[in-house]
Amino acid sequence: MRVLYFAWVRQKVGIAEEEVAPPPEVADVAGLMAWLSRQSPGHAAAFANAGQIRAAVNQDFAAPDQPVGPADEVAFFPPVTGG
Amino acid sequence: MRVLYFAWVRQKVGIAEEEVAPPPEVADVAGLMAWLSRQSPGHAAAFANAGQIRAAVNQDFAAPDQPVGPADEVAFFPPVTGG
Amino acid sequence: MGQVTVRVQEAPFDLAAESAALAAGRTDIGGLASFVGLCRADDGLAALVLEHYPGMTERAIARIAAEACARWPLSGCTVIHRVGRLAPGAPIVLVLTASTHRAAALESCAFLIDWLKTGAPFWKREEFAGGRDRWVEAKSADDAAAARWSAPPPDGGT
Amino acid sequence: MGQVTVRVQEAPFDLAAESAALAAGRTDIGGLASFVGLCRADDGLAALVLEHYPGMTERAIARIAAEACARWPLSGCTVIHRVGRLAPGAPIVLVLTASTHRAAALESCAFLIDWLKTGAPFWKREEFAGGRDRWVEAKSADDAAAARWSAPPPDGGT
Repeated sequence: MRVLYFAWVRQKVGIAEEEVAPPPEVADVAGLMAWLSRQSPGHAAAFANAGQIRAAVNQDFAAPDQPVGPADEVAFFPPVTGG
Repeated sequence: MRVLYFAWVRQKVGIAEEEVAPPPEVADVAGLMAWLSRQSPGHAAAFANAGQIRAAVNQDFAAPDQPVGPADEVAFFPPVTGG
Repeated sequence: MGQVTVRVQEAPFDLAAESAALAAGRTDIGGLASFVGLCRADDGLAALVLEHYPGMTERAIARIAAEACARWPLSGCTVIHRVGRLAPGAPIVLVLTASTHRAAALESCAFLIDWLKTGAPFWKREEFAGGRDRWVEAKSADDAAAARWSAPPPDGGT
Repeated sequence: MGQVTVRVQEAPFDLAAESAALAAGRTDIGGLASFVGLCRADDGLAALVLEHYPGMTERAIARIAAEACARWPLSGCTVIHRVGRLAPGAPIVLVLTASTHRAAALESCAFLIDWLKTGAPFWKREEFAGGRDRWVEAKSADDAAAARWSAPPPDGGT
Protein backbone atom coordinates (compact mmCIF):
# COMPACT_ATOMS: atom_id res chain seq x y z
CA MET A 1 0.00 0.00 0.00
CA ARG A 2 1.31 3.41 -1.00
CA VAL A 3 0.86 6.18 1.56
CA LEU A 4 1.40 9.87 0.80
CA TYR A 5 1.68 12.81 3.19
CA PHE A 6 1.17 16.49 2.47
CA ALA A 7 1.77 19.85 4.15
CA TRP A 8 2.46 19.69 7.91
CA VAL A 9 1.52 16.01 8.03
CA ARG A 10 4.45 15.39 5.65
CA GLN A 11 6.72 17.59 7.76
CA LYS A 12 5.85 15.76 10.99
CA VAL A 13 6.12 12.27 9.51
CA GLY A 14 9.40 13.36 7.93
CA ILE A 15 8.81 11.76 4.52
CA ALA A 16 6.53 12.51 1.56
CA GLU A 17 5.56 8.92 0.81
CA GLU A 18 6.21 5.32 1.75
CA GLU A 19 5.20 1.77 0.93
CA VAL A 20 3.62 0.04 3.91
CA ALA A 21 2.27 -3.44 4.56
CA PRO A 22 -0.09 -3.22 7.53
CA PRO A 23 -1.56 -6.43 8.98
CA PRO A 24 -4.91 -7.65 7.58
CA GLU A 25 -6.89 -6.24 10.52
CA VAL A 26 -6.07 -2.73 9.25
CA ALA A 27 -9.11 -2.50 7.00
CA ASP A 28 -10.13 1.16 6.76
CA VAL A 29 -8.76 4.72 6.82
CA ALA A 30 -9.18 5.10 10.59
CA GLY A 31 -7.48 1.77 11.22
CA LEU A 32 -4.61 2.71 8.95
CA MET A 33 -4.15 6.02 10.79
CA ALA A 34 -4.01 4.22 14.13
CA TRP A 35 -1.51 1.69 12.80
CA LEU A 36 0.67 4.34 11.11
CA SER A 37 0.77 6.42 14.31
CA ARG A 38 2.65 3.57 15.99
CA GLN A 39 5.37 3.34 13.32
CA SER A 40 7.63 6.19 14.52
CA PRO A 41 7.65 9.26 16.78
CA GLY A 42 7.16 11.36 13.63
CA HIS A 43 4.09 9.37 12.63
CA ALA A 44 2.81 9.62 16.20
CA ALA A 45 3.21 13.41 16.16
CA ALA A 46 1.53 13.72 12.77
CA PHE A 47 -1.51 11.67 13.76
CA ALA A 48 -1.74 12.90 17.37
CA ASN A 49 -4.93 14.79 16.62
CA ALA A 50 -6.91 12.71 14.16
CA GLY A 51 -9.57 15.42 13.91
CA GLN A 52 -7.10 17.68 12.08
CA ILE A 53 -6.31 15.09 9.43
CA ARG A 54 -8.11 14.50 6.15
CA ALA A 55 -7.62 11.49 3.90
CA ALA A 56 -7.94 10.47 0.28
CA VAL A 57 -8.09 6.94 -1.12
CA ASN A 58 -7.05 6.57 -4.73
CA GLN A 59 -7.18 10.36 -5.12
CA ASP A 60 -10.74 10.86 -3.87
CA PHE A 61 -11.56 12.35 -0.48
CA ALA A 62 -12.36 9.53 1.93
CA ALA A 63 -14.16 9.20 5.26
CA PRO A 64 -12.56 7.35 8.24
CA ASP A 65 -14.64 4.22 7.57
CA GLN A 66 -13.59 3.93 3.91
CA PRO A 67 -12.02 0.49 3.26
CA VAL A 68 -8.36 0.36 2.26
CA GLY A 69 -6.34 -2.54 0.82
CA PRO A 70 -2.86 -3.39 -0.40
CA ALA A 71 -3.39 -2.00 -3.90
CA ASP A 72 -4.65 1.41 -2.75
CA GLU A 73 -2.98 4.82 -2.74
CA VAL A 74 -3.87 6.53 0.52
CA ALA A 75 -3.00 10.14 1.36
CA PHE A 76 -3.13 12.07 4.63
CA PHE A 77 -3.11 15.84 4.89
CA PRO A 78 -4.56 18.83 6.76
CA PRO A 79 -7.84 20.45 5.66
CA VAL A 80 -7.21 22.03 2.27
CA THR A 81 -6.46 25.76 1.91
CA GLY A 82 -6.32 26.46 -1.81
CA GLY A 83 -8.12 29.03 -3.90
CA MET B 1 -36.59 74.43 -21.03
CA ARG B 2 -34.36 72.01 -22.86
CA VAL B 3 -35.96 68.69 -23.82
CA LEU B 4 -33.99 65.66 -25.04
CA TYR B 5 -35.25 62.47 -26.67
CA PHE B 6 -33.50 59.09 -26.93
CA ALA B 7 -33.90 55.80 -28.77
CA TRP B 8 -37.32 55.23 -30.35
CA VAL B 9 -38.77 58.26 -28.58
CA ARG B 10 -36.23 60.35 -30.52
CA GLN B 11 -37.08 58.53 -33.75
CA LYS B 12 -40.82 59.11 -33.33
CA VAL B 13 -40.52 62.76 -32.31
CA GLY B 14 -38.10 63.22 -35.21
CA ILE B 15 -35.55 65.34 -33.38
CA ALA B 16 -32.96 64.67 -30.67
CA GLU B 17 -33.56 67.84 -28.67
CA GLU B 18 -35.46 71.10 -28.63
CA GLU B 19 -35.99 74.23 -26.59
CA VAL B 20 -39.60 74.57 -25.45
CA ALA B 21 -41.54 77.17 -23.48
CA PRO B 22 -44.65 75.49 -22.12
CA PRO B 23 -47.28 77.59 -20.33
CA PRO B 24 -46.94 77.99 -16.54
CA GLU B 25 -49.59 75.36 -15.80
CA VAL B 26 -47.16 72.72 -17.12
CA ALA B 27 -45.53 72.09 -13.75
CA ASP B 28 -44.34 68.49 -13.67
CA VAL B 29 -43.03 65.65 -15.85
CA ALA B 30 -46.49 64.24 -16.56
CA GLY B 31 -47.84 67.65 -17.46
CA LEU B 32 -44.91 68.28 -19.78
CA MET B 33 -45.48 64.93 -21.53
CA ALA B 34 -49.16 65.78 -22.07
CA TRP B 35 -48.27 69.23 -23.42
CA LEU B 36 -45.47 67.92 -25.68
CA SER B 37 -47.76 65.23 -27.14
CA ARG B 38 -49.91 68.04 -28.61
CA GLN B 39 -47.00 69.76 -30.39
CA SER B 40 -46.82 67.55 -33.53
CA PRO B 41 -47.97 64.19 -34.90
CA GLY B 42 -44.45 62.87 -34.14
CA HIS B 43 -44.71 64.01 -30.53
CA ALA B 44 -48.19 62.47 -30.31
CA ALA B 45 -46.89 59.14 -31.63
CA ALA B 46 -43.92 59.18 -29.26
CA PHE B 47 -46.03 59.86 -26.18
CA ALA B 48 -49.04 57.75 -27.20
CA ASN B 49 -48.32 55.18 -24.52
CA ALA B 50 -47.02 57.08 -21.51
CA GLY B 51 -46.40 53.84 -19.64
CA GLN B 52 -43.57 53.01 -22.02
CA ILE B 53 -41.76 56.28 -21.41
CA ARG B 54 -39.22 57.07 -18.72
CA ALA B 55 -37.98 60.54 -17.85
CA ALA B 56 -35.00 62.28 -16.36
CA VAL B 57 -34.83 65.80 -14.95
CA ASN B 58 -31.39 67.38 -14.88
CA GLN B 59 -29.85 63.97 -15.61
CA ASP B 60 -31.50 62.08 -12.77
CA PHE B 61 -34.33 59.60 -13.27
CA ALA B 62 -37.61 61.34 -12.45
CA ALA B 63 -41.13 60.24 -11.55
CA PRO B 64 -44.21 61.69 -13.35
CA ASP B 65 -44.93 64.07 -10.46
CA GLN B 66 -41.45 65.57 -10.39
CA PRO B 67 -41.64 69.39 -10.82
CA VAL B 68 -40.10 70.91 -13.93
CA GLY B 69 -39.29 74.55 -14.68
CA PRO B 70 -37.80 76.76 -17.41
CA ALA B 71 -34.18 76.15 -16.34
CA ASP B 72 -34.43 72.37 -16.35
CA GLU B 73 -33.06 69.79 -18.76
CA VAL B 74 -35.74 67.13 -19.23
CA ALA B 75 -35.22 63.87 -21.15
CA PHE B 76 -37.70 61.25 -22.37
CA PHE B 77 -36.72 57.73 -23.41
CA PRO B 78 -37.77 54.07 -23.30
CA PRO B 79 -36.82 51.82 -20.36
CA VAL B 80 -33.05 51.44 -20.46
CA THR B 81 -31.41 48.36 -22.01
CA GLY B 82 -27.69 48.69 -21.33
CA GLY B 83 -25.25 46.32 -19.76
CA MET C 1 -14.00 54.72 -0.64
CA GLY C 2 -12.17 52.70 -3.26
CA GLN C 3 -10.67 53.89 -6.50
CA VAL C 4 -13.52 54.29 -8.99
CA THR C 5 -13.02 54.44 -12.76
CA VAL C 6 -15.98 55.00 -15.07
CA ARG C 7 -15.72 55.35 -18.84
CA VAL C 8 -18.16 55.40 -21.75
CA GLN C 9 -16.36 54.89 -25.04
CA GLU C 10 -16.61 53.51 -28.56
CA ALA C 11 -13.21 51.79 -28.41
CA PRO C 12 -12.73 48.26 -27.09
CA PHE C 13 -11.38 47.86 -23.55
CA ASP C 14 -8.46 45.80 -22.33
CA LEU C 15 -9.44 43.54 -19.43
CA ALA C 16 -5.85 42.70 -18.51
CA ALA C 17 -4.73 46.34 -18.56
CA GLU C 18 -7.74 47.43 -16.47
CA SER C 19 -7.11 44.63 -13.95
CA ALA C 20 -3.46 45.60 -13.71
CA ALA C 21 -4.38 49.26 -13.22
CA LEU C 22 -6.76 48.42 -10.40
CA ALA C 23 -4.22 46.24 -8.59
CA ALA C 24 -1.10 48.30 -9.41
CA GLY C 25 1.23 48.78 -6.47
CA ARG C 26 -1.13 47.11 -4.01
CA THR C 27 -0.64 43.98 -1.93
CA ASP C 28 -3.90 44.22 0.02
CA ILE C 29 -6.19 42.92 -2.74
CA GLY C 30 -7.22 39.30 -2.29
CA GLY C 31 -9.69 39.04 -5.12
CA LEU C 32 -10.48 40.64 -8.45
CA ALA C 33 -13.85 39.79 -9.98
CA SER C 34 -14.84 40.76 -13.48
CA PHE C 35 -17.78 40.52 -15.80
CA VAL C 36 -17.59 41.14 -19.52
CA GLY C 37 -20.85 41.37 -21.43
CA LEU C 38 -20.59 40.34 -25.07
CA CYS C 39 -22.76 40.91 -28.13
CA ARG C 40 -24.55 37.65 -29.01
CA ALA C 41 -25.53 36.86 -32.60
CA ASP C 42 -29.10 35.85 -31.68
CA ASP C 43 -31.60 35.56 -34.53
CA GLY C 44 -29.04 36.46 -37.17
CA LEU C 45 -28.00 39.75 -35.62
CA ALA C 46 -25.68 41.76 -37.87
CA ALA C 47 -24.82 44.54 -35.42
CA LEU C 48 -25.85 46.06 -32.13
CA VAL C 49 -26.03 49.85 -31.95
CA LEU C 50 -25.75 51.39 -28.50
CA GLU C 51 -27.01 54.87 -27.75
CA HIS C 52 -26.67 56.69 -24.44
CA TYR C 53 -27.37 59.98 -22.71
CA PRO C 54 -23.99 61.70 -22.47
CA GLY C 55 -23.51 63.33 -19.11
CA MET C 56 -26.30 61.46 -17.36
CA THR C 57 -24.68 58.11 -18.18
CA GLU C 58 -21.45 58.88 -16.37
CA ARG C 59 -23.39 60.38 -13.43
CA ALA C 60 -25.61 57.31 -13.15
CA ILE C 61 -22.74 54.84 -13.34
CA ALA C 62 -20.63 56.82 -10.87
CA ARG C 63 -23.55 56.79 -8.44
CA ILE C 64 -24.00 53.02 -8.81
CA ALA C 65 -20.25 52.54 -8.31
CA ALA C 66 -20.33 54.71 -5.18
CA GLU C 67 -23.20 52.62 -3.87
CA ALA C 68 -21.16 49.44 -4.45
CA CYS C 69 -18.24 50.98 -2.53
CA ALA C 70 -20.62 51.86 0.30
CA ARG C 71 -22.05 48.33 0.48
CA TRP C 72 -18.81 46.36 0.17
CA PRO C 73 -15.26 47.08 1.34
CA LEU C 74 -13.81 47.58 -2.13
CA SER C 75 -10.25 48.56 -2.98
CA GLY C 76 -11.74 49.84 -6.20
CA CYS C 77 -13.98 49.20 -9.15
CA THR C 78 -13.92 49.90 -12.86
CA VAL C 79 -16.92 50.17 -15.17
CA ILE C 80 -16.43 50.66 -18.90
CA HIS C 81 -19.43 50.67 -21.23
CA ARG C 82 -19.09 50.85 -24.97
CA VAL C 83 -21.43 52.75 -27.28
CA GLY C 84 -21.80 52.88 -31.06
CA ARG C 85 -22.00 49.98 -33.51
CA LEU C 86 -20.77 46.61 -32.25
CA ALA C 87 -20.40 43.35 -34.16
CA PRO C 88 -21.52 39.94 -32.83
CA GLY C 89 -18.90 38.62 -30.41
CA ALA C 90 -17.71 42.11 -29.49
CA PRO C 91 -17.38 43.04 -25.81
CA ILE C 92 -19.96 45.61 -24.68
CA VAL C 93 -19.38 46.22 -21.00
CA LEU C 94 -16.71 45.56 -18.40
CA VAL C 95 -17.26 45.51 -14.65
CA LEU C 96 -14.21 44.93 -12.50
CA THR C 97 -14.13 44.93 -8.71
CA ALA C 98 -11.29 44.47 -6.25
CA SER C 99 -11.44 43.71 -2.55
CA THR C 100 -9.49 42.12 0.27
CA HIS C 101 -12.03 39.32 0.30
CA ARG C 102 -13.46 37.34 -2.57
CA ALA C 103 -17.11 37.52 -1.55
CA ALA C 104 -17.07 41.33 -1.62
CA ALA C 105 -15.48 41.34 -5.07
CA LEU C 106 -17.87 38.73 -6.50
CA GLU C 107 -21.05 40.16 -5.00
CA SER C 108 -20.30 43.77 -5.91
CA CYS C 109 -19.48 42.71 -9.47
CA ALA C 110 -22.90 41.04 -9.78
CA PHE C 111 -24.55 44.08 -8.16
CA LEU C 112 -22.91 46.48 -10.60
CA ILE C 113 -23.87 44.59 -13.75
CA ASP C 114 -27.42 44.07 -12.50
CA TRP C 115 -27.77 47.80 -11.83
CA LEU C 116 -26.11 48.82 -15.07
CA LYS C 117 -28.83 46.90 -16.88
CA THR C 118 -31.61 48.86 -15.24
CA GLY C 119 -30.13 52.09 -13.86
CA ALA C 120 -27.94 53.63 -16.56
CA PRO C 121 -29.30 55.37 -19.68
CA PHE C 122 -28.21 53.08 -22.50
CA TRP C 123 -30.42 51.79 -25.29
CA LYS C 124 -29.66 48.96 -27.69
CA ARG C 125 -30.88 48.70 -31.26
CA GLU C 126 -30.43 45.43 -33.15
CA GLU C 127 -29.67 45.49 -36.85
CA PHE C 128 -30.29 42.39 -38.94
CA ALA C 129 -29.16 41.32 -42.38
CA GLY C 130 -31.37 42.96 -45.02
CA GLY C 131 -31.74 46.23 -43.13
CA ARG C 132 -34.44 45.30 -40.61
CA ASP C 133 -33.83 46.67 -37.13
CA ARG C 134 -35.54 46.82 -33.75
CA TRP C 135 -35.01 48.38 -30.34
CA VAL C 136 -34.24 45.89 -27.61
CA GLU C 137 -37.02 45.83 -25.04
CA ALA C 138 -36.28 46.05 -21.33
CA LYS C 139 -36.63 42.68 -19.64
CA SER C 140 -38.61 42.17 -16.47
CA ALA C 141 -35.95 39.59 -15.56
CA ASP C 142 -33.43 42.43 -15.43
CA ASP C 143 -35.67 44.43 -13.12
CA ALA C 144 -36.00 41.37 -10.90
CA ALA C 145 -32.23 40.85 -10.89
CA ALA C 146 -31.64 44.43 -9.81
CA ALA C 147 -34.45 44.27 -7.25
CA ARG C 148 -32.88 41.29 -5.47
CA TRP C 149 -30.30 43.69 -4.04
CA SER C 150 -33.17 44.43 -1.62
CA ALA C 151 -32.30 47.99 -0.60
CA PRO C 152 -33.54 50.74 -2.92
CA PRO C 153 -31.43 51.63 -5.95
CA PRO C 154 -28.80 54.35 -5.73
CA ASP C 155 -31.21 56.61 -7.57
CA GLY C 156 -34.92 56.48 -8.23
CA GLY C 157 -34.15 54.41 -11.32
CA THR C 158 -36.93 52.06 -12.28
CA MET D 1 -21.26 20.11 -21.52
CA GLY D 2 -19.12 23.17 -22.03
CA GLN D 3 -15.45 23.39 -22.87
CA VAL D 4 -13.53 22.76 -19.65
CA THR D 5 -9.88 23.72 -19.16
CA VAL D 6 -8.07 22.84 -15.93
CA ARG D 7 -4.40 23.55 -15.28
CA VAL D 8 -2.11 23.45 -12.26
CA GLN D 9 1.11 25.30 -12.95
CA GLU D 10 3.93 27.36 -11.44
CA ALA D 11 3.84 29.96 -14.22
CA PRO D 12 1.59 33.01 -14.13
CA PHE D 13 -1.58 32.94 -16.22
CA ASP D 14 -2.86 35.44 -18.75
CA LEU D 15 -6.45 36.49 -18.04
CA ALA D 16 -6.91 38.16 -21.43
CA ALA D 17 -5.54 35.19 -23.37
CA GLU D 18 -7.67 32.72 -21.39
CA SER D 19 -10.79 34.85 -21.93
CA ALA D 20 -10.05 35.07 -25.63
CA ALA D 21 -9.52 31.29 -25.82
CA LEU D 22 -12.83 30.61 -24.13
CA ALA D 23 -14.75 32.97 -26.45
CA ALA D 24 -12.79 32.26 -29.64
CA GLY D 25 -14.94 31.80 -32.71
CA ARG D 26 -18.20 31.96 -30.76
CA THR D 27 -21.02 34.46 -30.95
CA ASP D 28 -23.36 32.73 -28.49
CA ILE D 29 -21.62 33.91 -25.30
CA GLY D 30 -23.38 36.76 -23.55
CA GLY D 31 -21.26 36.95 -20.43
CA LEU D 32 -17.78 36.08 -19.23
CA ALA D 33 -17.24 36.16 -15.49
CA SER D 34 -13.85 35.84 -13.88
CA PHE D 35 -12.29 35.70 -10.47
CA VAL D 36 -8.59 36.13 -9.81
CA GLY D 37 -7.31 35.37 -6.32
CA LEU D 38 -4.20 37.30 -5.36
CA CYS D 39 -1.57 36.85 -2.67
CA ARG D 40 -2.09 39.48 0.04
CA ALA D 41 0.84 40.78 2.11
CA ASP D 42 -0.98 40.35 5.42
CA ASP D 43 1.15 40.53 8.61
CA GLY D 44 4.36 41.18 6.70
CA LEU D 45 4.14 38.11 4.49
CA ALA D 46 7.28 37.57 2.39
CA ALA D 47 6.02 34.69 0.27
CA LEU D 48 3.25 32.15 -0.02
CA VAL D 49 4.25 28.57 -0.85
CA LEU D 50 1.57 26.40 -2.41
CA GLU D 51 1.76 22.62 -2.31
CA HIS D 52 -0.71 20.25 -3.93
CA TYR D 53 -1.40 16.57 -4.58
CA PRO D 54 -0.47 15.99 -8.23
CA GLY D 55 -3.02 13.84 -9.96
CA MET D 56 -5.73 14.23 -7.37
CA THR D 57 -5.73 18.01 -7.82
CA GLU D 58 -6.60 17.85 -11.50
CA ARG D 59 -9.23 15.17 -10.83
CA ALA D 60 -10.84 17.18 -8.06
CA ILE D 61 -10.94 20.41 -10.07
CA ALA D 62 -12.25 18.64 -13.18
CA ARG D 63 -15.04 17.14 -11.07
CA ILE D 64 -15.96 20.54 -9.63
CA ALA D 65 -15.91 22.05 -13.13
CA ALA D 66 -18.16 19.25 -14.43
CA GLU D 67 -20.54 19.95 -11.55
CA ALA D 68 -20.64 23.64 -12.53
CA CYS D 69 -21.41 22.67 -16.14
CA ALA D 70 -24.21 20.42 -14.87
CA ARG D 71 -25.76 23.15 -12.73
CA TRP D 72 -25.51 26.04 -15.14
CA PRO D 73 -25.73 26.22 -18.96
CA LEU D 74 -22.08 27.10 -19.52
CA SER D 75 -20.36 27.52 -22.85
CA GLY D 76 -17.21 26.67 -20.94
CA CYS D 77 -15.06 27.31 -17.93
CA THR D 78 -11.37 27.60 -17.18
CA VAL D 79 -9.68 26.99 -13.84
CA ILE D 80 -5.97 27.63 -13.44
CA HIS D 81 -4.33 27.25 -10.03
CA ARG D 82 -0.71 28.13 -9.42
CA VAL D 83 1.61 26.22 -7.09
CA GLY D 84 5.12 26.91 -5.78
CA ARG D 85 6.47 30.13 -4.22
CA LEU D 86 4.41 33.27 -4.86
CA ALA D 87 5.25 36.85 -3.89
CA PRO D 88 2.74 39.28 -2.36
CA GLY D 89 0.56 40.73 -5.10
CA ALA D 90 0.99 37.67 -7.32
CA PRO D 91 -2.08 36.02 -8.83
CA ILE D 92 -2.78 32.56 -7.36
CA VAL D 93 -5.91 31.29 -9.03
CA LEU D 94 -8.08 32.09 -12.04
CA VAL D 95 -11.69 31.02 -12.51
CA LEU D 96 -13.33 32.00 -15.77
CA THR D 97 -16.86 31.07 -16.84
CA ALA D 98 -18.78 31.76 -20.03
CA SER D 99 -22.49 31.49 -20.67
CA THR D 100 -25.26 32.84 -22.83
CA HIS D 101 -26.64 34.60 -19.76
CA ARG D 102 -24.84 36.68 -17.18
CA ALA D 103 -26.40 35.10 -14.08
CA ALA D 104 -25.11 31.64 -15.06
CA ALA D 105 -21.61 33.00 -15.63
CA LEU D 106 -21.54 34.99 -12.38
CA GLU D 107 -23.04 32.29 -10.17
CA SER D 108 -20.92 29.46 -11.53
CA CYS D 109 -17.80 31.58 -11.09
CA ALA D 110 -18.64 32.10 -7.41
CA PHE D 111 -19.49 28.41 -7.05
CA LEU D 112 -16.17 27.34 -8.54
CA ILE D 113 -14.01 29.54 -6.35
CA ASP D 114 -15.97 28.58 -3.22
CA TRP D 115 -15.49 24.88 -4.00
CA LEU D 116 -11.84 25.27 -4.96
CA LYS D 117 -11.24 26.64 -1.46
CA THR D 118 -12.65 23.54 0.20
CA GLY D 119 -12.64 20.72 -2.35
CA ALA D 120 -9.25 20.68 -4.06
CA PRO D 121 -6.03 19.42 -2.41
CA PHE D 122 -3.94 22.58 -2.11
CA TRP D 123 -2.13 23.76 1.01
CA LYS D 124 -0.66 27.18 1.64
CA ARG D 125 2.37 27.92 3.78
CA GLU D 126 3.18 31.52 4.67
CA GLU D 127 6.80 32.65 4.91
CA PHE D 128 7.65 35.80 6.82
CA ALA D 129 10.73 37.99 6.94
CA GLY D 130 13.31 36.44 9.26
CA GLY D 131 12.53 32.87 8.32
CA ARG D 132 9.38 32.28 10.40
CA ASP D 133 6.68 30.33 8.58
CA ARG D 134 3.27 28.79 9.23
CA TRP D 135 0.69 26.69 7.45
CA VAL D 136 -2.51 28.53 6.64
CA GLU D 137 -5.43 27.06 8.57
CA ALA D 138 -8.66 26.16 6.86
CA LYS D 139 -11.39 28.72 7.56
CA SER D 140 -14.84 27.77 8.70
CA ALA D 141 -16.02 30.75 6.62
CA ASP D 142 -14.80 28.91 3.52
CA ASP D 143 -16.74 25.79 4.50
CA ALA D 144 -19.81 27.95 5.00
CA ALA D 145 -19.32 29.62 1.61
CA ALA D 146 -19.10 26.25 -0.12
CA ALA D 147 -22.03 24.88 1.86
CA ARG D 148 -24.35 27.68 0.68
CA TRP D 149 -24.49 25.91 -2.70
CA SER D 150 -27.00 23.75 -0.81
CA ALA D 151 -26.68 20.50 -2.74
CA PRO D 152 -23.85 18.19 -1.68
CA PRO D 153 -20.36 18.81 -3.08
CA PRO D 154 -19.28 17.12 -6.31
CA ASP D 155 -17.26 14.73 -4.16
CA GLY D 156 -17.36 13.85 -0.49
CA GLY D 157 -14.89 16.70 0.08
CA THR D 158 -15.23 18.26 3.49
